[in-house]
Amino acid sequence: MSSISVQAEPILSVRDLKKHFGGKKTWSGAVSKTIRAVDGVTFTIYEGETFGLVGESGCGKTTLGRCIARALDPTGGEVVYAPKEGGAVDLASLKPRDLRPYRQDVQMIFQDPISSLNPRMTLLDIIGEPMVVNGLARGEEVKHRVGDLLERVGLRAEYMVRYPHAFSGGQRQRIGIARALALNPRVIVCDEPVSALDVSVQAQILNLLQDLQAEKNLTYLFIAHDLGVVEYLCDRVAVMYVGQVVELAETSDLFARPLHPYTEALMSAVPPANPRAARAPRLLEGDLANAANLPPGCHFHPRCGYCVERCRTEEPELREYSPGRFVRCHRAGELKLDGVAELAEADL
Amino acid sequence: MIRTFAPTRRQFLKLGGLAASSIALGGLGGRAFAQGSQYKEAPQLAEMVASGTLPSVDERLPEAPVVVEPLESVGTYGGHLRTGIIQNRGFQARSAWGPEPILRISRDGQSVEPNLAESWEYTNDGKTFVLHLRRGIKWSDGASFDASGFDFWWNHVNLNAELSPAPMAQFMVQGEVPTFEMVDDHTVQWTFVAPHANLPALLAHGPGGSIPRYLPRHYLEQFHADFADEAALNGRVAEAGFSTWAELFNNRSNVQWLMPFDNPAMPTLLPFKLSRPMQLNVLVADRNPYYWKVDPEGQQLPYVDDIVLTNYESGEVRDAAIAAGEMNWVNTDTTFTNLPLYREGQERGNYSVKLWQTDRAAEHTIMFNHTVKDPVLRELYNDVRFKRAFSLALDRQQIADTVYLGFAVPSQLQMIPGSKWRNEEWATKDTEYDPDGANALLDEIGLTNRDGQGIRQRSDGRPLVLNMDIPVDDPGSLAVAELIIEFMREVGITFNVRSIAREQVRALIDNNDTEVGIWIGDKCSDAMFPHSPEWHVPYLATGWNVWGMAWAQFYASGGQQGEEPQGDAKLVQELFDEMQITVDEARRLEIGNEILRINAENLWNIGDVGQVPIPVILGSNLRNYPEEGFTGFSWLGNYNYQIEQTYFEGGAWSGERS
Amino acid sequence: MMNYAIRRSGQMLVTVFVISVIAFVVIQLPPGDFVNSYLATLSGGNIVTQDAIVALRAQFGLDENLVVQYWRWLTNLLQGNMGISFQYQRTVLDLLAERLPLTLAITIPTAIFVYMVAIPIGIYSAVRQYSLVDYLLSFAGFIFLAVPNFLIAIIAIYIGYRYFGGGVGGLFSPEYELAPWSIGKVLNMMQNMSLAILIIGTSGVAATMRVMRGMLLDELSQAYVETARAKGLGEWRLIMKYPVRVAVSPVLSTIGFVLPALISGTEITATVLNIPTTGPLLLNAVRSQDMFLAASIIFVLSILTVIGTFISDLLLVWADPRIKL
Amino acid sequence: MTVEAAPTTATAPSAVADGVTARIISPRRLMWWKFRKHKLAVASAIFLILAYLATIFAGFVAPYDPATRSRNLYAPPQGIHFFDEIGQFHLQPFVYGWKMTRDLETLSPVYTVNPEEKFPVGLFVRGEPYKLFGVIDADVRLFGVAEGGYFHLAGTDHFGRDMFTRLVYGAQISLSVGIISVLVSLVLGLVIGGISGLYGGWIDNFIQRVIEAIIAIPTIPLWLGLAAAVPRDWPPLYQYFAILVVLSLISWTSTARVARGRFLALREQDFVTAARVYGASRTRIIAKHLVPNLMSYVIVTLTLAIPGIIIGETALSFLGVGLKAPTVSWGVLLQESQKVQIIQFYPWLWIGPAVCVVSVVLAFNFVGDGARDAADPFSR
Repeated sequence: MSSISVQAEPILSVRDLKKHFGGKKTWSGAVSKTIRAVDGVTFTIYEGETFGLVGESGCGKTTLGRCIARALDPTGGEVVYAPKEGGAVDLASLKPRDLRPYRQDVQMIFQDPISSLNPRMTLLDIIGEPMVVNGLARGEEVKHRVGDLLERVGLRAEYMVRYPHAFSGGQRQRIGIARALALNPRVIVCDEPVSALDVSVQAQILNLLQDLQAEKNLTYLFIAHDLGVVEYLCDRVAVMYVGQVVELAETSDLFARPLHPYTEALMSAVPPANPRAARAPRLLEGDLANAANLPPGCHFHPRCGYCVERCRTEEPELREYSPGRFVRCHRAGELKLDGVAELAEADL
Repeated sequence: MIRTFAPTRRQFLKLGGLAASSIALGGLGGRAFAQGSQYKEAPQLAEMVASGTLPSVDERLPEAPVVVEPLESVGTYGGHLRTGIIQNRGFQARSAWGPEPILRISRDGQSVEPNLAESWEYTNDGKTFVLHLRRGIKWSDGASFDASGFDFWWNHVNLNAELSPAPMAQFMVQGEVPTFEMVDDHTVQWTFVAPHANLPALLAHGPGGSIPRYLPRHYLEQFHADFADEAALNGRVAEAGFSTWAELFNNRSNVQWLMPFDNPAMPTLLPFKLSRPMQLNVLVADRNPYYWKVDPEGQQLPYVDDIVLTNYESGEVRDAAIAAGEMNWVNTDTTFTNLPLYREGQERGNYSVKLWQTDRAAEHTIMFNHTVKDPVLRELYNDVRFKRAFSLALDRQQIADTVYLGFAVPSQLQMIPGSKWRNEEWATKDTEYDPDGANALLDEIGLTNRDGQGIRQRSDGRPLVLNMDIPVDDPGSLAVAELIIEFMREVGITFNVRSIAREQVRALIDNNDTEVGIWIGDKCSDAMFPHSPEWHVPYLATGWNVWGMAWAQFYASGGQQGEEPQGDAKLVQELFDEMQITVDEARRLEIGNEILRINAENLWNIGDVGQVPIPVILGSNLRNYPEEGFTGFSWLGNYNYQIEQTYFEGGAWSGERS
Repeated sequence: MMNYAIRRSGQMLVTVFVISVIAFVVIQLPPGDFVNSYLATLSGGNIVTQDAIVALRAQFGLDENLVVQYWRWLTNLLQGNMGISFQYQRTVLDLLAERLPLTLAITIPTAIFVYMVAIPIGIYSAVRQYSLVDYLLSFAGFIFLAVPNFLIAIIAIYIGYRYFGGGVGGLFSPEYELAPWSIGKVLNMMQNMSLAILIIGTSGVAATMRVMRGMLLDELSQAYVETARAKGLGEWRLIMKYPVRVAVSPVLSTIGFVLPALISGTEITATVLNIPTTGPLLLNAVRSQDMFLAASIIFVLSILTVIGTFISDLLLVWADPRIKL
Repeated sequence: MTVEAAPTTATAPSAVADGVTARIISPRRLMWWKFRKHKLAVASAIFLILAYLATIFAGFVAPYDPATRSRNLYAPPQGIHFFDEIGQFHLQPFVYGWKMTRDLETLSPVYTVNPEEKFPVGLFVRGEPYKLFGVIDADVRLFGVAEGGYFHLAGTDHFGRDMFTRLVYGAQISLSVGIISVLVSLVLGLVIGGISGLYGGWIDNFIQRVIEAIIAIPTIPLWLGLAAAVPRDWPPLYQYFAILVVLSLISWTSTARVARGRFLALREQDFVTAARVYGASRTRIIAKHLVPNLMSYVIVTLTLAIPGIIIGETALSFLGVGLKAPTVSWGVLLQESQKVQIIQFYPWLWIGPAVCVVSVVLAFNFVGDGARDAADPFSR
């Protein structure tokens, strides 16, 4: 696990980012229900780090990732990016034309190795198109670069004439990585890049990602629902619940001592690495709250085992519990919650 | 009775004589039967009488019913007449079961006979026209027919601005509306500013056929604002979904622009009455139990039980249905070009195809618009040498061979053979095929400059292009026009044909925007020519007489619109004016000849080929219908052959399917 | 879904209003008006004076400004009064009531026939691509596409009467025309109607079948099918489960047009088969500029289109869950 | 368990060993190789090329001028013979002359073979003069008989015009003018449907409403209005073309609906998101990512639209908006033959054009199938 220096420069600062779906007033006056997929998220990512984002499916982490890469247009908030040449730009509010120069700096890797590659394009086109679009290369130059990239991600250069269907899932994910690298980005939003792969292949892809990070000084926003992968890869982790960050901490701290009951519940759902550690799993009961119709007070309270009256009425703020540690819980600190770190460490 | 016909002046003797002589020809007249028991009726009616739903035949018939002399033999009751019309064309549908006009055209098509009116006379120096109606006729609902219906029609329909935008023009002489008077229950008269010489002919044609539809005042008063209770009428209007009483009246009186006979409740004087309105394209008319004509043996007419009329949206399909043996009596809209189809199906379909003559002097008249807006073309079109050249350039034998199965003769638009105005010389003038002569004439006019493609140039240097507009639903004209394109190319003229919707051609004509027109060269019969010389006199602003539309508009609007004609065009209008008020036969003959002579000289209309017969489909065992005859607009189809006395030998059509 | 339906209904109202304007304007495109066409139907000898023409225009309200005419038509329409037909002198409602049921009785079974036949055939041809059956179906399909319906109808009629002694068009054969209702008459009507459905439907079947085949071929080449196949799903089950649902969506997306297309597009065939649907009526009304009749038919058809599009949008969502509303 | 499955495609030719710089076989060439394997498609393509050549060299291929009328009206096709009536073999094939009489009852022409008249059929025969491409004077025809004879391979029509000639000249219109309008409508449909499906939101909504309104405009009054609006001194072909262009401006709607439906589904796919993230423009996304995934649909639409537009001509002529004489097209020929009499007595008049339309459409279809398979990365 790589460790970053705290002095690293912030590369992306997400401030109060919001993405709402629906909620538009139609001409007939009816207002459709608003879905608050991302509802005021704030965090900072430092250059060179791997920032993890975890949560159940549907908690808004993918939407958040896409807003940051501007695959979606955020409803509100800022994504302040620090370009290489200095200064700061708000990616969230730039018009598409102004956004163009920064597009290449923030790229994405997708979860689904099938749908993320256009079946009707050869690898050359798939990986070469970003270069052509952004005017980085043309003609023979594209072939060269694509060949290099393919070899870098562990594929043979001559595969570039082939179509994606000829490749296995892991190979396709490598192609997806090569495409993301085509523009020499500084930040890559990895949207669950390994969750669709076999376990044995997962490790290879994760290793590749780590190697590339070291080599090219990449910054990753790593979205996952698999805590094991996050623990393995990430420097810091943010836990999301229905569009909000409920806890943010350095990976080791978070896993050692979660402060939010939701984090604890997530961890308990992970099959223990050591089966001997008999521990009653604190499984999550009930469903994820409906983002279109949020419960009052703490959004997590209907599922929380530690819920008190205050949780039902008053919505907690995200507060800095200790330097670099944030939590959104009225009872943070009061509760003694179980982590997994010590168990894992015990096994090592 | 004819006896009441008493011309007051010697000059009207000829006219009277004409009417009198026609009785013998047509076999129409009153004949008293000594005892009522001598009348016989159809079995269905006898059943109804027996069951008490219908009065006896003696009560239904007039005291002296009209006796129709059958064409061949006295018939037997029974059978369905099956016929088909195309696209609800009004006049064909009307002629399907024969109008009973006020007067009628004789079987030979030459003269006018009594019908609903038993006689007529001119009084007051010919300015007053007196009509004596038959007595004892009953409407199909049993009500009596008398002169009060005429009063209703004249005063409350014809002169009612809500029902009639303008009084019927055929009743006007020199633009003036006559005064009407109901003399007694069976006598009406109109007084004109000058003798209306064509009125008997008109009462036997269009107006004579359409007026009777307004006569059943006992039925129609309930829909008329002058008579009906206002509240009740408003209720009826609202219930039927209309917004004005006039709409309701028009609807109930069956006076429809396209579809006649839609209201079975409407009383009629026709041999058949509607038993079911047009449903799914089929309309059925049963025998009228009160029909007022009998045969010499006292059998009430008509002989056949009913008429089944199918409307077809496509002429091709109607003709296929004929060939399939679905019809036994078709005489409208058949085309000679489809003769092979009709004849091939004869045996299978239990019918035979007769070839009848028409009122077409030429199948088509090709008309250059002499009042065209383009000044260069106008000068050209008014040069008779140009039209002669055009005529000479037409290979009429080829038209006959390719379009009319070789069965036509070259012909100008004169009169049909047999007409008293027929002139063989004029009818064939400039009809020989002579492209060299045509070229020489065109050169003589000065159209000598040709472009690279050999197309002659107009005097202003533009290529000479003739544009013709053809209604798209007229394939016959299109076929001829397609050949004209080729004929014109041979003499160095570009001939453009544009086929557009009929209504759009109409709009072009109304704006005098047509250059060259083509239409069927009909109405060239003695029955029509004196009062409707559409092709020979520019008088009709609403016709298809493209050749002098602006002149006609000037004439029809009394100088308000159009363009004042000069020279010969003015002359024929004056001759036509004279014809309308001249009853002297010799003078009428002279006037007609003069009009036709001027036409032959000016070549206003150019005919293609003539004497193309019309196929008439008759069921194999249909009797009392002539083998040879005339059909066409001049006789409103062929109503003068009296469908009421036609019958099926054996009481049913041999082709009837069970 | 409910929300969506409500929202769409609101939009439909706007569309229908726009369409009503278009309908009214479009029929005024050709030069002239009903009075011209009335004169066109007159034969010579019927003299209409210039005064009468002016009076006729006034009687029909044609002398007024187009906006006024439109407004009068629209306000009447909102009260359920579609006006009267100039040429028939009957209420438009009356004419529609006579023709629309038959039109629907022909077109709805035709639409069902088209989909019921075309979709399975399309699926079969795609799955068994380049088999003999696929070739035969392609060939037959293209023959029906390449020969105009009108001609097919005429040939059918010809063969019918020439070799089978059948009737020519219409809903009843002559022997049943005058007969009272009986089982024989009903059968006769159904026989005649099925011929119409068959002829009108053939080109639709051919086209829909080709589209279905093409779309399914696209879908079958998608990676997920390979994946599913690798998992050992039965071939037909696999195909029916997902690719067919996705491939059918473009077919469904045109369902809304099928009804109006059948109604207005078959007027030529209906003409040949002599079935009095609204098609010939509209053609006639437009040609003769029978304003209220034409505009009202167009309006009714457009409402059917709008409803059809709406239904097809709902079906689309059902067929392809990837589509969001 | 396999960690990394080997690539499964065996057909792709392997690249030359020296890595990336090697000349890599272009996908286009690859497609051509695949297309060539599709025998029917190749045959169809050759047929289409010949058909187009025939339209270009119509004057040479057709034995007569399309307007030339012979004395033989409604003459059936003349059979080509190698053996004469006494069974003697002739190396040069010949046709018999016709003897025309009229059936006295129906007045229809009746043709019987006249054994007295034999016209040897030859290739490159001198016939009526014509202008090749409208400029070069020529009189050599591909085939024909010597002067004084006549040869009507596909019979004659009511004016005695050679049907084969008219079919060749008809192809000039049917294979060109109509297809242009098909393409215009396809491109419009894909682009507008693509924008609608890709943008979504109010743009989509607006486009959908516009489509609805356009579809609701009934075509009949529109055609009639157009027919009146087109200047009448234009040559018939221009008038027709103008109307077709306007029609294609209306007929794109159904393509657009389909494209939108597909695009709505496709735009959710990650490869589209990826393209957006690396800054590909909307147009590029439509053209390079979405449309290729609609290949089958595009090909099907094209092959369906071609007979549609040819037949559309017949509907247009029915309304009086179509082509006018003397211009000839397959649609006009089909329209002219829609008569019971022709079906009954002169079937060659409708069978000829119908066979032409069917074979061209089938050929387009097979070429389309071949092209799709060639472009399809999954085909074996």
